[in-house]
Amino acid sequence: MKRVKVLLFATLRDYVGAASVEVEIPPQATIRDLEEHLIATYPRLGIVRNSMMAAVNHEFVADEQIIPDGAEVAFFPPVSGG
Amino acid sequence: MKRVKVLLFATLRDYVGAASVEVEIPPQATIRDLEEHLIATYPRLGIVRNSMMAAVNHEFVADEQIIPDGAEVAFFPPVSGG
Amino acid sequence: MPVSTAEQPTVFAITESELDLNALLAEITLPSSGAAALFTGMVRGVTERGDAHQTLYLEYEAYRPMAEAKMKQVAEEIRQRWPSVQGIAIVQRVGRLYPCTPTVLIACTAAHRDTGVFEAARYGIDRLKEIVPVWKKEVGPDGEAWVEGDYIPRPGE
Amino acid sequence: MPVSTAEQPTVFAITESELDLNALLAEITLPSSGAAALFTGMVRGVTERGDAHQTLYLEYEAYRPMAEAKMKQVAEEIRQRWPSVQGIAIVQRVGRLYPCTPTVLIACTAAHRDTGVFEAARYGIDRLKEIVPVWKKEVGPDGEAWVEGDYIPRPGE
Repeated sequence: MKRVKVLLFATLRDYVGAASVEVEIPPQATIRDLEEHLIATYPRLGIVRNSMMAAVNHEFVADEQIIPDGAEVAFFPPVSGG
Repeated sequence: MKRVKVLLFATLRDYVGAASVEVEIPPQATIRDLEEHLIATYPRLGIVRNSMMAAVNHEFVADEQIIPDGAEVAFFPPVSGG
Repeated sequence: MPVSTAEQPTVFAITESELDLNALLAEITLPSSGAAALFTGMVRGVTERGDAHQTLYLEYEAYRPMAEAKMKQVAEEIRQRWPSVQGIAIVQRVGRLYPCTPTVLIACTAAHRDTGVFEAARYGIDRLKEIVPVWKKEVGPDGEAWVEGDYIPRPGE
Repeated sequence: MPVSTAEQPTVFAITESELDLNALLAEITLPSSGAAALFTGMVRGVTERGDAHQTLYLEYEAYRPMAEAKMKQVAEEIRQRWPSVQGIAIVQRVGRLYPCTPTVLIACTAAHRDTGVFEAARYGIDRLKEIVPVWKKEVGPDGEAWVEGDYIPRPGE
């Protein structure tokens, strides 16, 4: 298992109740695995399951992306700036 | 004859050597008459004869326009602001 | 600086002062405005297109009352073409202006950005360069010359 | 506020401070620049399109390092599409912002106005709203709600 810090923004932060959480995941875990783990731990995240976006090291990534060691991982809803 | 004050801008002012001149014109004189009168008096204006523009009371006018009494008349080259 | 009703603010002016984009934008922003497109022209110290040359400064002059009347007309033309435009500012600075200095501002506000603000601002500067009586003399290392316009407005335009 | 070489200035920033259009324009004006197109978004206190409503204020937040990286990317995309663009500024203000306040600025300079500055600024705001991680919560008389985006970037976009 490895430890990864996950940043959360906007609705996702509200649903989790924290701007970041630390989770333990298997070494080969993907973004989808991490997402499922978070939804299992914070069930309200299920509400936005279909619109959760993930970034690794400031890049948008696919669900199948394996999370690299020491990566900065973030989950957030579609952006609404401007 | 009536007296009309003519405002001049940019190249036209340079060619006449004054920002405005007063001229005597017949009561039914048109813009073209006034233009010819000015060119006769200030021959350098002939250089820009084909690009002289006229305004009466802040509106672009045709050469055939008769100059109304008490009008504000201006001659200038095509505009180049911005 | 003439300003119309608060409902649909129109600011148009010939000025010798520095253009203050922040203040002008505030003047044309309504509570229902969500988007603004602004155009500014600046004095080029270096011109590469066409006859490449350097410019020390430009000297602008205006036929002020007619220029303001024609700016008002440009604003009216914008409102006819883009009815969703809310506020309009059209300001031409005159006097001696050095490279990098903003010389002219056209700004339009609207509720949303997809209702013509960009096109309206573009139209505004194009029209200003056609019908607003302002002229500039260019002063460069080798002397000075009036910049020639090329648009001939129709009577009444 | 990261700034690239003086040759082709690129300013991009997330800031809590008031947007200063005058200063930002000056930062992206080169001696060869003659035209600038700027877009700003403002907080609407009154919205009529769609679900008509009032807004007391917006609360913006950003994923700051990624937002700045994506702003840089938007600037690069602009330069690829409009090579004549000289300077680019992309600034998003965050925090609590009240009606009529400018929230975002996209500005592009070029030698001449007919070389894509308007299109480049329009592209810039469109892309910012697609890929720059910023979110806003709207607070109105009847409560608050996050504003929902609708664009899903592709991996690596």
